[in-house]
Parts: sequence; C-alpha cells; structure tokens
Amino acid sequence: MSTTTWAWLVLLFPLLGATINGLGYRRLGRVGAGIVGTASIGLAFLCAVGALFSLQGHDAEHRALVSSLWDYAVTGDVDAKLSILVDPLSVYMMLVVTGISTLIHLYSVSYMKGDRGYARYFSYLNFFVFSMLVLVLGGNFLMLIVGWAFVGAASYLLISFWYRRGTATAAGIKAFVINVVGDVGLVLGTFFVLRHSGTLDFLGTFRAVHGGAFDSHNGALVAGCLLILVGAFAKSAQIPLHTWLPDAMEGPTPVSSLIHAATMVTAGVYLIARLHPLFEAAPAAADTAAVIGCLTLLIAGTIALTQTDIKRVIAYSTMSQIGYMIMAVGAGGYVAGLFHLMTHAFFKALLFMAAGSIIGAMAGAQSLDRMSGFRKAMPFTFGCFVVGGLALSGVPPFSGFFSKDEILAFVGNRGGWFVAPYVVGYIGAFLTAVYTWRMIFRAFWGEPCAEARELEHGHLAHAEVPTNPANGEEEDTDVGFPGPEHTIAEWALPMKVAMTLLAIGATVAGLVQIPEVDHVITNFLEPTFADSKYIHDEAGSGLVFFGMALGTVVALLGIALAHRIWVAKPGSAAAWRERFKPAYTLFVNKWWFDEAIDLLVVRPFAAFGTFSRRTFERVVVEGTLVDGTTSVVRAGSAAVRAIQTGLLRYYAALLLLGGAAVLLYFLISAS
Amino acid sequence: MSIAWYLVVSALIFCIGAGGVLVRRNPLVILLCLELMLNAANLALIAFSRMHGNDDGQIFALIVMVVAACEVTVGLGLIVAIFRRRLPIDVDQLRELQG
Amino acid sequence: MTLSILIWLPLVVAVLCVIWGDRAAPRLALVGALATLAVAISFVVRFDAGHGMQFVTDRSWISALGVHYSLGLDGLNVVLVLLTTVIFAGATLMANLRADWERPAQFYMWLLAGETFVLGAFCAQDLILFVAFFDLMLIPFYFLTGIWGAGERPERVRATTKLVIYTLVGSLLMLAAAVATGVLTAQQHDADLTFSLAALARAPLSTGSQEWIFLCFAAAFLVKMPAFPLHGWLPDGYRTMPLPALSAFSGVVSKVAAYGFLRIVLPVFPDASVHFQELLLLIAVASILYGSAMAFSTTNARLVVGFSSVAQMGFITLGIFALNQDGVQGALLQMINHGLVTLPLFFIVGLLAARAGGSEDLRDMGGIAFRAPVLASLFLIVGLATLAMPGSANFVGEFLILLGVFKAKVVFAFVASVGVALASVYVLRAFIRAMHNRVGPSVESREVTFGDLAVLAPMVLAILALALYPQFGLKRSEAAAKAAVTPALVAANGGVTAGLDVPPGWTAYAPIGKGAR
Amino acid sequence: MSVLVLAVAHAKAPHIDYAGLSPFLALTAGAILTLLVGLARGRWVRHATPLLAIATLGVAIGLGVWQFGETTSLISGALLADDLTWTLLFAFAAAGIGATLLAWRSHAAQEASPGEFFSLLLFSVLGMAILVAATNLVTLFLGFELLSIPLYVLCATELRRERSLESGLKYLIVGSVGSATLVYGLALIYGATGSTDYAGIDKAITAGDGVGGDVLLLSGIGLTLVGLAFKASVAPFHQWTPDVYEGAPTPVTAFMAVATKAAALGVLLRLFDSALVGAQLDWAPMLAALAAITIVVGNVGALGQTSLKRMLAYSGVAQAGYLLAGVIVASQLGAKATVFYLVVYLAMNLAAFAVVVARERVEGETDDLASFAGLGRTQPALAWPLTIAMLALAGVPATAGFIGKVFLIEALVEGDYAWLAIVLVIGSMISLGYYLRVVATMWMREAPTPAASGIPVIAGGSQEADAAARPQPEVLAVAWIAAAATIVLGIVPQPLFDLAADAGQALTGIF
Repeated sequence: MSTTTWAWLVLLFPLLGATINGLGYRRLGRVGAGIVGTASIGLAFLCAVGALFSLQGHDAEHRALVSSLWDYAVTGDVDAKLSILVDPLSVYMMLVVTGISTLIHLYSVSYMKGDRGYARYFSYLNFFVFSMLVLVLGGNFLMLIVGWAFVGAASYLLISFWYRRGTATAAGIKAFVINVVGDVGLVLGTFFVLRHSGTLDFLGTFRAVHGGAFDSHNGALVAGCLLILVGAFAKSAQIPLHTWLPDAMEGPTPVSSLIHAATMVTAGVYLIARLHPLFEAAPAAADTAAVIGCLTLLIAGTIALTQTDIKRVIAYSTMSQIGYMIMAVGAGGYVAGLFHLMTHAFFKALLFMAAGSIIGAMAGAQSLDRMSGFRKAMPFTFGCFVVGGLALSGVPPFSGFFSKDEILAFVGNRGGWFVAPYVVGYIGAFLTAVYTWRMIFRAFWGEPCAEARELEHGHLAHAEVPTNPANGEEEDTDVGFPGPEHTIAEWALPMKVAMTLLAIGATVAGLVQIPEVDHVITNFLEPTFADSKYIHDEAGSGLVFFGMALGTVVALLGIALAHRIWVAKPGSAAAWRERFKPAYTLFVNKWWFDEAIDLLVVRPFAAFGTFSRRTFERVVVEGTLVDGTTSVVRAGSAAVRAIQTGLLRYYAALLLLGGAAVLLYFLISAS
Repeated sequence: MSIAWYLVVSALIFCIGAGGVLVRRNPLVILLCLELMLNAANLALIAFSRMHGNDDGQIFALIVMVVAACEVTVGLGLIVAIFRRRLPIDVDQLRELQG
Repeated sequence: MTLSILIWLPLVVAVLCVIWGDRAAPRLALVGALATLAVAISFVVRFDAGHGMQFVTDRSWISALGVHYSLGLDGLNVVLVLLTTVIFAGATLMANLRADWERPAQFYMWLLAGETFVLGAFCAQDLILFVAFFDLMLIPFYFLTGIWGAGERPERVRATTKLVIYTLVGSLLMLAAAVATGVLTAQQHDADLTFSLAALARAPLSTGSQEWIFLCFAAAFLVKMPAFPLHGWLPDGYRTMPLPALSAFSGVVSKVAAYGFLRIVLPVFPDASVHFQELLLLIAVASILYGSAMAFSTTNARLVVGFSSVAQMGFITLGIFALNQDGVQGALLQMINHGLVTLPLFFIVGLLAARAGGSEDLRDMGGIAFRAPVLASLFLIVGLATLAMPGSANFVGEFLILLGVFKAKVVFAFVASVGVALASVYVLRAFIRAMHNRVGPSVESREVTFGDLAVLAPMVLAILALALYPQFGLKRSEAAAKAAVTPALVAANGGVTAGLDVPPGWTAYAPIGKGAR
Repeated sequence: MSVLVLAVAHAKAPHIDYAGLSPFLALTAGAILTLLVGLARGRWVRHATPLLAIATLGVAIGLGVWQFGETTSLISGALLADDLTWTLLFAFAAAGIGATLLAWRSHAAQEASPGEFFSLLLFSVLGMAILVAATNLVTLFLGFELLSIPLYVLCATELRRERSLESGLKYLIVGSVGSATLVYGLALIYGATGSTDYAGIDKAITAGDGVGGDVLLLSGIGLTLVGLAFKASVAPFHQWTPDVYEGAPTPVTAFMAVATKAAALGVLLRLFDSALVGAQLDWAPMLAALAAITIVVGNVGALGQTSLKRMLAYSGVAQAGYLLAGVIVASQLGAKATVFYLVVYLAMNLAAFAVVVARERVEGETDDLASFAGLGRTQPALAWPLTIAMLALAGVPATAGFIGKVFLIEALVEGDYAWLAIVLVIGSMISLGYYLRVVATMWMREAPTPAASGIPVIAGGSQEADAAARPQPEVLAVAWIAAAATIVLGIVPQPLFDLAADAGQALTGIF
C-alpha cells in the first residue's frame, strides 16, 4: 500500500470516529463511544506507523509525496487541490499527534466516565485529531489553513465543552476569536506569497522561492512571513496573542493535555518548520520569531511562578516551552525545535494527566492553595508528576534535558546577538525548574489536606455542591456535567496505562538524539530540511558539553530553591513576595496583557458597536436618510395643500400670476 | 393711428376684468368682469383683422361673443341653483372643497 | 425545453393555487416549487461551462422600443438560478410547516410569483426586461409582508411601505438610467435602438454618460442589497417580514442586486466602474464593518442575521469591485454560500423564538443545546459556515474576494479582513446566547421535529457538499467571470488590451452599426 | 336684388367632405336625439338615454374606424380629420362610454333629467373631437368651449349637493378666466401671424425663421399655453382640479379626468408640434419647467389626501406633467409616447373611478380612503381592479403604466431632456407613497365593522341597500375591462404602439 494511501487512512479513521460518535450518540452507550473514539485514533496511529515504514522505503530524494483527491478551488491564480503532502516532517507530526492522542483518548475513557456529554466529548476529540492531521498533512496553503481553522474550532468546542459555565463559553469565544485573528494573518500572509509565487502548493512555492521569485520582492516576502507569524503566534500562544491559553484551561483536563499542551499549540512550530524556505529567504521574519519566542518563554515563566491554579501553572509552562521551540525554529534549529516538540508532548501531557488525577481527588478544585500532602495518598500520580517535573525542568537523563539542551546549544552556536536568547533560555530553564517544583512541593509535600486524608482512608472526596473552580458559582447539575463523581489514576486502569506509557516516553524519549551519540531524528528529518542552510551547522562539542553541564546545574538550583522556599522553610514564600513586591505584582497580574488587549481592542470595538446601534443608526440612518427625506416630502405636501385654500379668487389669482410669469419669461426671452 | 393704441386699450380692459375677478366676491359681478376680459380679446381681434386686412379676426370675434353668452347663461343658471339651495351668493363662502 | 418554462412555471402554479383554493394550495405550491427546482437542475446538468450564453430565447417584445424578451444562461447566472429554486423550495416547505396562514392560497400565490420574478431577473438578457423583473420582484414581497407580516397593523403597514418605497426608489432611477443607456448608445454609435446587454456591452457609452448612469444603477443595487448607509429600510422590514418570505428575500433577492453589478454595470459601464471603484470599495468596507458592528451589538436574533447579511453583501460588493477575476469569482461563490446559509439561519431563528416563548430577543434565550443537540449541531454548522470558517465554501469565497481586493487595492483587503474576525464574534455570540450558558427564564428546550429537519437537513447537506467541492460553482462561472471583468480591465488599462489575457472572442469597443441585430 | 343674386352666385360655399365629417355629425345628431328622448316621460327613459348615448359613441367610433388612415381637410381647413384625430376620438368615445356606464344608475343622472345629462356628455365629447381636429384658431376656441361648457353644467348636476354646485361654479369661473386668457393669446398669435390657420401660422413663423424678438407672437404663445395648460391641469394652473374632481359627481369626474386631459394634450400636440413647431426652441424650455413643477406639485399634493377622488385629482396633475414630456421634445417619438400614455392613462383611471363609484353606491357619498379598508377580503372583485390601477399608475412593470413611462423617458432622453426624465422618476418615487397607501388600505387593514354601513337616504334608496354587497354589473364591467386592458397592454403593447405610431405620423411637421 502506497505511502499516501496510508496517510489518507490516517485522516480517514479519526473522521469516521467523529462521525460515528456524533451521529450515533444515542445508540452506542458510554462503552461504545469510548471504544470507537479510542480505537479510531489507535488505528490512525498504526496507519501512521505504516506510512513511516513505507516512506523510509523511498530513497532520500523522493521522500516528499503529494497526493490529491480533486480540485478544491482552482481558478485564476488559485490552484488549490484537495491534496496532502507526505514527507518526513508530516509523518513525524502524524506519529506524535496520533500517538499522544491515542493515550489521551484512553485516559479520557475513564476520566470522563461521570460525564453525560460522553459521546459528544469523544466525537469532538476525534474531530480535533482529524483537524490536526489535516493541518500537518495539508499539501498546500489552503489545506493548511483549513486544518488550522478546524483545530481552532475543535479547541473552541472542547474549551466550552461544559457550556453551562459562563466562564467556559467566555473562554471559548476568546480562544476562537484570537485564533481567527491568526487565521486572517495567515490568509493575508498567503496572499503576499501567492502574489509572486503564483501557486498555493507548498512544493511549488518552495521551488519558486529557490528559483528566486522573491529576489526582487523581498519586502513582500518579509511582510508575508510576518503575517504568517501572526497566525503561528495566535495558535501557539506567543505574546501578545497568548491570553486565550490560560483561559482555555476551562476545558476538561484531558483536553488541556492533548490540545493545549501536546499538539495544537505546537502547530506554530510546525508551520515555521514547514515554511522554512520562506523564512530563510526572509531572515528578518525568522529573527522576529526567535525574539518573540525568547520573550514568551521568559514572561510565561515569570507568570507561572505566581499562579495558584494548578492547570494554569502548567498552561503558562506550556507557553514557555513553546517559546523555546519557536525560538529554535526561528533561529533555524528546526530539528531541535521539533525534537523538543515531541518530548514536550510526552511530559506535558503526562503532567496534565497527573494534575487531572489530583483535581479528581480534590473533587474538582484546582487551587494549589487547597492542595497539600498527596504524596502518600496517590503514590502513582505522585510518581508520574515527579517524572514529568524532572523532564520539564530538564534534569538528565529525562527527555526534556536533551531536547532543551539541543535548542540552546543551537541558538548559542548561532553566535552574534543570539547570545542574548541563549542566556535568556537558561534563565527560563531556571524559572521552569522553580515553578514546576513549587507546584510539586505544594501539592504533594506538607500536611495532607482534608481530601488527601480521606483518600488515605480509601474513599474519594465528593463535593456535595459542585462549584465552578474558576468563579465558585454553583454548577447547574441537571445536565450532569462536569461529572459529579470524579476519577483518579490510582483507581482507573486506562488512566494508569496511559500515564505509565507517557511516563516511560517522558523518561527515555530523549535518548534517541544524544549529542555525539545518535541522531535518529536529525537523520529522519534530513530530507525535509535538506535545503536549509542551517542543517549542517552542528554546535561544537565544547559548547554542547558546557551547555549540558550548565543546564543540569541550573535545573538542580531551581529545584533546590523551590525546595528551600516551599519545603525547608514553609511560609517563607510570603517573605519573598514582600521582598520582590513590584515584580510579584507584575507577575501575578500576568503582566496586564489581558487588561491591555481589553483596553486597546475589545473596548474600542464594543464602543463602535454601541455607537453604531445607539447613535448612528438612530440619528443618521433613521433620522436623516429615512425620516429626513420623508419629512421634506411631507413638508412639500403640506405646503401644496395649504395653497389649496378653496377660495375661488385665490385660484384665479394664481392662474393669472402664473400666466403673467409665463408671459414675462417669453418677453424676456424675446428681448 | 398705430395698432399699438388698440392693443394698449384692450390690454387695459383685460387687466380691469382680471382685477375685477380677483377683488369682487359676488359671482354675478365676477361674470361681468369675465365678459370684460373676453371683450378685450374681441377688441384685439378686430384691431388685428383691420391691420391684416382679412376678416378672420372679425369672425373670431363674433364666435367669441356667442361663446361668452353661453358661459354667462350657464353661470346664471348655477347662481340660481345656488340661490335656491339658500347658499350665500358669495364666492368666499364656497370653500367646502379645499386642501 | 426553453428557459421560459423554468421562469413561468411557478407563476402558473401560483394561479392554480388561487383557483384550487386554500385547502390544496400549500401542497400544490410545494409541488410547484419542487418541480421548478427539478427543471432548474436539469438546466444546470445540461449546462456546458465551455460555451458562453446558452438556452437563449430571444424574440422581440416591444419592437417600437427595441425591447426584446431575451433570456439565457451563462456562467454568471446558472448557479444562481439553481440557488433561487432551492431557496424558494425551502421557503415553501418552511411555509408548509406552519398551517395557520390566513388565506393560504393568496400567500402561496405571492410566494411563487416572487420566484418567477426573481428567476426572470436572473435570466433576463435585455436591460429593460431585467429592470422590469427587478422592480416586479418587490411586489410579491410587499403583499407578503403587509398581509402576513409580524407586528401590529399600523407599524406593519408603515414598515412594509418603507421597505417597498426605499427599495423601489433605486429601481426607478435605474429605469431612467436603463432607458438612457439604450437611447444614448444608439445615438452615440448611430445604431438601431437596442437594449440587448450583449450589444450594449459591445458599444460602450462616452465616459460622461457612463458616469451618471452608473450612479443610478449603483443606487438601485446598493439599496436593494442593502449596503451601508442605504439600509434604513432593513431593520423594520426584516422584523416584519414573515420568515419564509424573509429567507427568500434575504437569500436571493439581495443577490439579484449584486448580480446586476456583474451582468450589467461591469460590462456595460467599464470606464465608470473603474472611475468609481474606490467609492464602491469604500461603501463595501463600510458595510462590512458597520454591519458587523450592528450584528454584534443588537440583541434581536433576526437583526443579527439581517445585519450579518449587510456585512456579507459588503464582501460581495468588495469582490465585484476588485475588478479582477478572483474577486468576481469569489463574489459569485459567496452569493451562493450566503443564500444557502441565510435560509437555515432564519429558520433556526424561528425555531429558537418558538422555544423562547415567541421572543426573538437573544436575552430571552439560552441553554437549549443539551435537550436539542441536533438543533445545536445544525446551528453550529450553519453558523461556522456563516463566519466563513476555512473548510466551508464561504471561506473559499472570502479568500478569493480578499485575494482579488488584495491585488487591486491592498489597503481595502486589510481593513475588510477585520470584518472576518468580527463575523466570528457575532456568530458565536448569537450561538452561545441561544444554545449555551444557563437556560433562559421562559425557555423550554425542545428538539427539532422531523418537519423542521426536512427543511434544515437538505440545506445543511448542501452547505457541506459545497464545502467539500466549491469548484462546483467556480468552474461553471470561470469563463463568464473573466468575460465580465475584461471590459473593466481594459478600461483600467487605458483602453488597450495589450498585456492582458483577454478571453478569446472578446471584442471590445466594436460599435454596433445600423441593423446589427 | 340682382346684386343679391350675384352675391349668391359668387358666394362659393366651402366644399364639405361629409365622409370625413361623419363622426362629428353622428355625435351631434346623437346628442340632440338623446336630448329629445330625454323629454319623454316614463321610467324607461333612464335606461333608453344612456343606451342611446352609448350607441352614438359606438357609431362615432365605427365611423372613425371607417375613416381611419384617411387624411382629409374638412370645411376649408377648419378641421383636419387624420389619424391623430381618430385615435383621440376613440379615446374620448371610450371615456364617454365608460362614464355613461358609470352614470347609468347614478342619481346625478336622475336629478338633472337623464336626457340632458347624457346629451351634455355627448356634446362635450363632440367638443373634444373638434378641439383636437381643429387646424384653425377659431375652431380650436369653438371646440374648447364646446368641451368646457357642458362640463361646467355636468359638474353641478347633483343640484341637491352643495359640493356639486360649488365645484360647478368654481369650474365655471376659473375656467372662464382660463378661456379668456386663451382667447386673448389666440388673438395675439393671430395678430402676429395674420392668420388663424395653423398652416398659415406655421408658414409665417418659419418664414420669419424662428420668432427671435417677436414679442406679440411670443406673448400670444404664452397666453395660449396658459389657457390650454389650465385645461390639462398643469401646475400652477391646476388648482381647480382637486376641488372640482372631488365635488363633481364621480362619473363626471371620471370623464373629466381622462377625456379632458386627453383633449387638452391632444390640442397641445396639434398646436405646438405643428403650428408653433417653428418656435419650439422658445417654448420648449418653458413647457419643460412647467412639466417639472407639475410633476412635483401633483405628486407631493397627492400625499396625505384622505379623499380618493381628490388623491386621483392630484395624481392626474402629476400625470399631466408626465404627458407634457412628449409635447416638449416635439418629436415623433414624443408624440407617440404621449398618445400611448394617454390611452393607458384612460384605462388606469377608468378602473380606479369605477371602483370609487361602486363603493359610493354602497357606502353613501363617501370616497374616504378609510371606507376602502379590508376591501381585499370583503370584495376582491372590487379590490383587484383598484389594486391594478394603482400599481399601473405607479408604473409597476407588467402594467401598461410601466411601458408608458419607459416610452416617455425614451422620448425625453432622445430629445436631450434627460434631466426631466430624472424628475419624472423622482416624481413616480413620491407617487408610490400614496398609490401604495391605497393598496395597503385595501389589503392590509381590517374592514370596518358592518355597523358603519348605515346608508344615507341620498345614497339612493333601497335597491342599492340590498345590493350592498354586489356592485352593479355595468360598473364592475367597466372596472374589470379597464383593469384587464391595463394588464394586457402592459404585456402585449404592440397594437397600441401601432395606433400611437399612426397618430404620431399625422403630425407631419416633426421628425
């Protein structure tokens, strides 16, 4: 079976799953929905593996295969077929996406058990996977944009999955709109590219770029790439378009773990990697990407230090990690970025799952302030969390260590002003270690909280009045979601399996690409990036080892600091807060990004809307254009009828006057 | 003696008639004034017919007279009818129809 | 089989409805509408994208005035004709679901008469014939709104009169302009008096006359669309019109105006089109922004849809006056898309109102998604299509439109793209307010009935099908769109065809001599 | 004695072409006959006289058809019997027949004995025919008065109703002022050209190529214009129209509305486009200005009228403005357009007035718009004709009104009066306001409670009372035939075009 057929199958199964779950939500019960959902993705994963092997069958030069079903929009300059592009990059993404998704579906099977939106949940989730695969497989800009928007829609649906929560719907619309802004940027960017490349097809565009289509229009290319970056930033939650991601935590935890950590948010990284020929031809844009990524990783790290909602902490950590990846691909380290994308998918998904388990134990509460001492109560979750934490904060030999290190090594190796991002990267690493372990220490160490103690006695806490963790308002339970009864990993096999596998991945995934030892990923992705001018500049071993050492030290220091603050000297946190008051205020208010956007964008448009409706429509459209003309006519009518006095002699008078006027006209015209 | 004088006179008569129509309120008098206007036309016609030396104008004048007579007859008839209905013989009172 | 059959069939059925009386009317009308749809399909099937004007009927109607009864299908109108029949079939079905029309026979008579006139306007290839149908279109809707409309009598009548007068105002100007076009062309080219669009396109007027005539036509079309700031009749009119009529009105009648730009203004007044391009683009962008702003600030569900269509028509105008093939292609596709989403949207508004105790105010709705998942899903699909989500044909339409404008006047493309983002705001706002959040005070959630599905499902399927294969519209209209913009392109190019890919057989500026036809 | 003999011998009686004259003679004879029959006693008279009148008009039409195509100068150039004459004669006769049918059972006809009523109608028709046939200022004036004076009387025939009398007197006095002005103008033209004969006048004008500074002629033209414009109720000489139309008995109003206007425009065509065509450049702008004023005043005035007759009067003023367009451009196209629109206008108004009459018979002497509320439901048979008439007057396509407007606009644009065309359409925009108001009242308002139909005694005793629901067949017939004509001519206008074309060709002076 040909590679592309495998790829089409990869697309087909999730779509089938979504459709079956969507239409058959009445017939197939809980079990059925779960099985359909998980199985479809599992099959997709197998097909992806199939695609992998059959792709490796081709020789390196011919590993970019295009297959198209029919003309989608072909007119004028637009030549969009319904086509997919299968090359190492897309296969790599396929594997990551389907692999992680399978596990998360598996996890969801038990995690969402109590929820009455069960079938709907799985159909949305399958639809998301389908969209994500369209995104990574799309063979031209239009297909890419389609997938791009589909994942946005899926994310919207899943964020506001518990749609009776005002907070959830608000978060959903926020996420959707910001993503649409991204889409618009992507579309406009595409126009700039299309105008000179004359095609939407990826390979065609690249050929045009290499053929020098933009040599005389580099400005256009830069503009295009910058606009495309807008799309990338919106999707990957890079500043200033990141504000939707923390709110997106309104969604069920597995969703956060799949969409808002492992896969969708990394689409920006994929995009830049996919379009690397454009970005390399427009260095200004690439550098912008690197800088923004660098800023994001720092800012997100600082914010994560101060948040108390466990999911939000992880969300900001995600932002920060994606910052690393964007920085990497912006700087040209595509492989490094994608490598980190994979490892991050493992450990971040794992962390979210563990967090979900804790939230289950807390009967839905998410605030770190209320958690403590779960170490004994939930050993398994604890273990997973620690593994994830170590990987995230980059402690060898966990996966995060190698991938983050490769990124920093690459950036450092670029030299020049890239030294700055290099340094910032390590600062970020330190912050990462601190906030990760702050989270772990606060949740697992210390005196067991009430829920923890109950759990030690073997029964799960149960909130008699379920409330919305975001604003504490009472849930409207008649629709039965979010599920009144919760589940924890300890008691649910599927969750255990999923988390174990991820934990293993988070531990060993780094070993596939150890400097000076093996380069599996580099070799695999080589064909895609063969045309890149950075593909061969390896960091010198000196820099590499220095970086490794430095990374390890920084990570351990961070952990130590966290331990000192939250374990060794409990309560010293307050003192720290006092000491760094301004910084703390800044961080805890998330650098006031929400407020700024609200002030600069939302309010003006709202005001415009109100003005249009209240003032303009009334005064100008109704008052002037409609009633104005009418009243003029009416006035005329009144006048005419006023002249019509009914007095005979007036009529005669007017007749004679009129006659006189006519006469006068003729006399004048005569002379 | 130039034609102009005749014209001036006839114009004057016409204006007098018109003025009468405008100022008088008794329909009878108004009818008289109308007669004046028509006769102004007659004067003009005859003067012209003399000027041109053909008698079309004269014939025209005769016909105008006839017509004038008819008009007055009808007018009188109406006035009588109105009088029968005990309506005021004053055109300013006839303003049922207006607007 | 000639186009006349297609056009007049509904009217015949309308008369039958009156003859057979109230009891038979609804079903009969439905059958008639479906039959018309079938005929239209047969035409679309037999249509050959390669050969310009097809199924031409052309016989002299008023020889003294050089007016011909000439019809024809080409790429510009073939799909729109199909759309019209689809929408009217849907509208008739919608009406059938509601049994309590008073004097149903008359109701269906007017509805079907409306279909005939709209189809006539789409098929007409003679300027005066087009104008006649264009004006005539309004009369059925006048009666439909005035007699069966919502609201108290005096307001209803006032709204109806407003609607008709303001939309006819433009049309009458257009009448004068149309006659002037024919006469002046004949004078300036010393040719026989003719109103055949083809002939007029071959013999352009002097720029001076083109410009005032253009303005008259633009007035007519912009009012009918409606475009900002000529939409004064819209709020009252939409609030009053009965839903079946409304979905037909907003679905296709507004398209006739946009179609008029393509069929008449661009080919016949190329120089003026170029001269006024910026003005029209400006109006279009204003409509997009203003319509969106109104749509996301009003709380009346109907008006959300209504003003969203102001914005959509703005996009369509934008595409047309990009004056290049991409824009026009996009505009044509978008007309179809918008027609397809409008009917279900209005229908859903009706369903929502029925569930919210008759109120069409978004504030009285909410939370029914749980008990009415099917309704919610359908609304979602239609909604996402409305906000032109990539993957829907609407997106392809807007993509092409924006691309066209991008090529013509970059700035407008950027400003207009704000409208895309705003669209997502007002659509989702409406969706969430109606389906999500807490259950509204006087709302009882009910699932759609099978009757409702009979209306919604086909439309949604059509939307999905077109989403999978937008090329369906594009490939049929490609040649015609190219031909339609070429005069303007040439005009913009200073009257020379050099350096333009002019479609084969296109002859610009060939004066029509005496006895040319 | 012998002198006398000589005189007789030499006095050469003018040659008279009786064939060409026959329609006129028929009308005269019919009128007199009707008058005489009317003197007889007995109820049968009420039905005999209208039948006689209709027969007469029928005969006139027949003879006209027989003579159609011939162009003969009658009585040494006093009259010209050509296709324009005949076409318009058909129009007058049709209007006359319509009016007769409407008046058949009206109490106007009964109060003034039917014989007089209908013979006056016939005389008026005769006057119109003479007026448009006239090719001599004298016959013009004669026709003018022969048309007017019977109308003065007809207006006042409902002797018991003050409004009728008032309208009669108003019409008489203002009308006489008008005719005085006219005759003075004619006098001046005669003075300037030295001839009362159109041909002579034309020769004189063209000889003195144009009229440059000829004060006499120009003021003559001006005053004549005023006189005729008055008849055509062109603003600002329109003021009698609403009052008279409202006050007069409705059948008479109907007759005046269509026939008088047709006659006035016919004579305008004849005089200005043949005798005075040489001076077109001088009078056209003035006429155009008048037309514009008329269109605006008429349409604006019609808004917000509650009396349907009054509204129709104003709309008639506006339509007169449209009709002038054809005269102004002084071209074949223009003449045709005017004639065409005249006929169409006749049909549209007859339909409307017929419905008004039908309602009056039921509702009593009220043509208040309110009394038409809900007609669409209670009496569609009446509502439809009125609806069609209103839409046609508004110029909606598929009615003759639309085609008429197209025709006029075409004439205007061709004659370089595009601005007037714009005024025309703006006028019709305004007109939608009141035409649609009528339609809305009929279809979109509730019928008043039956209690309202307390029929006044004056409304004509019992036989209407039980016939309350059913309007008289002849009235209904008029309404439906006229409405049908409006629609049919809107869809297959060709026959009427040919007629108008023949009529236009008759004006040989213009191209």
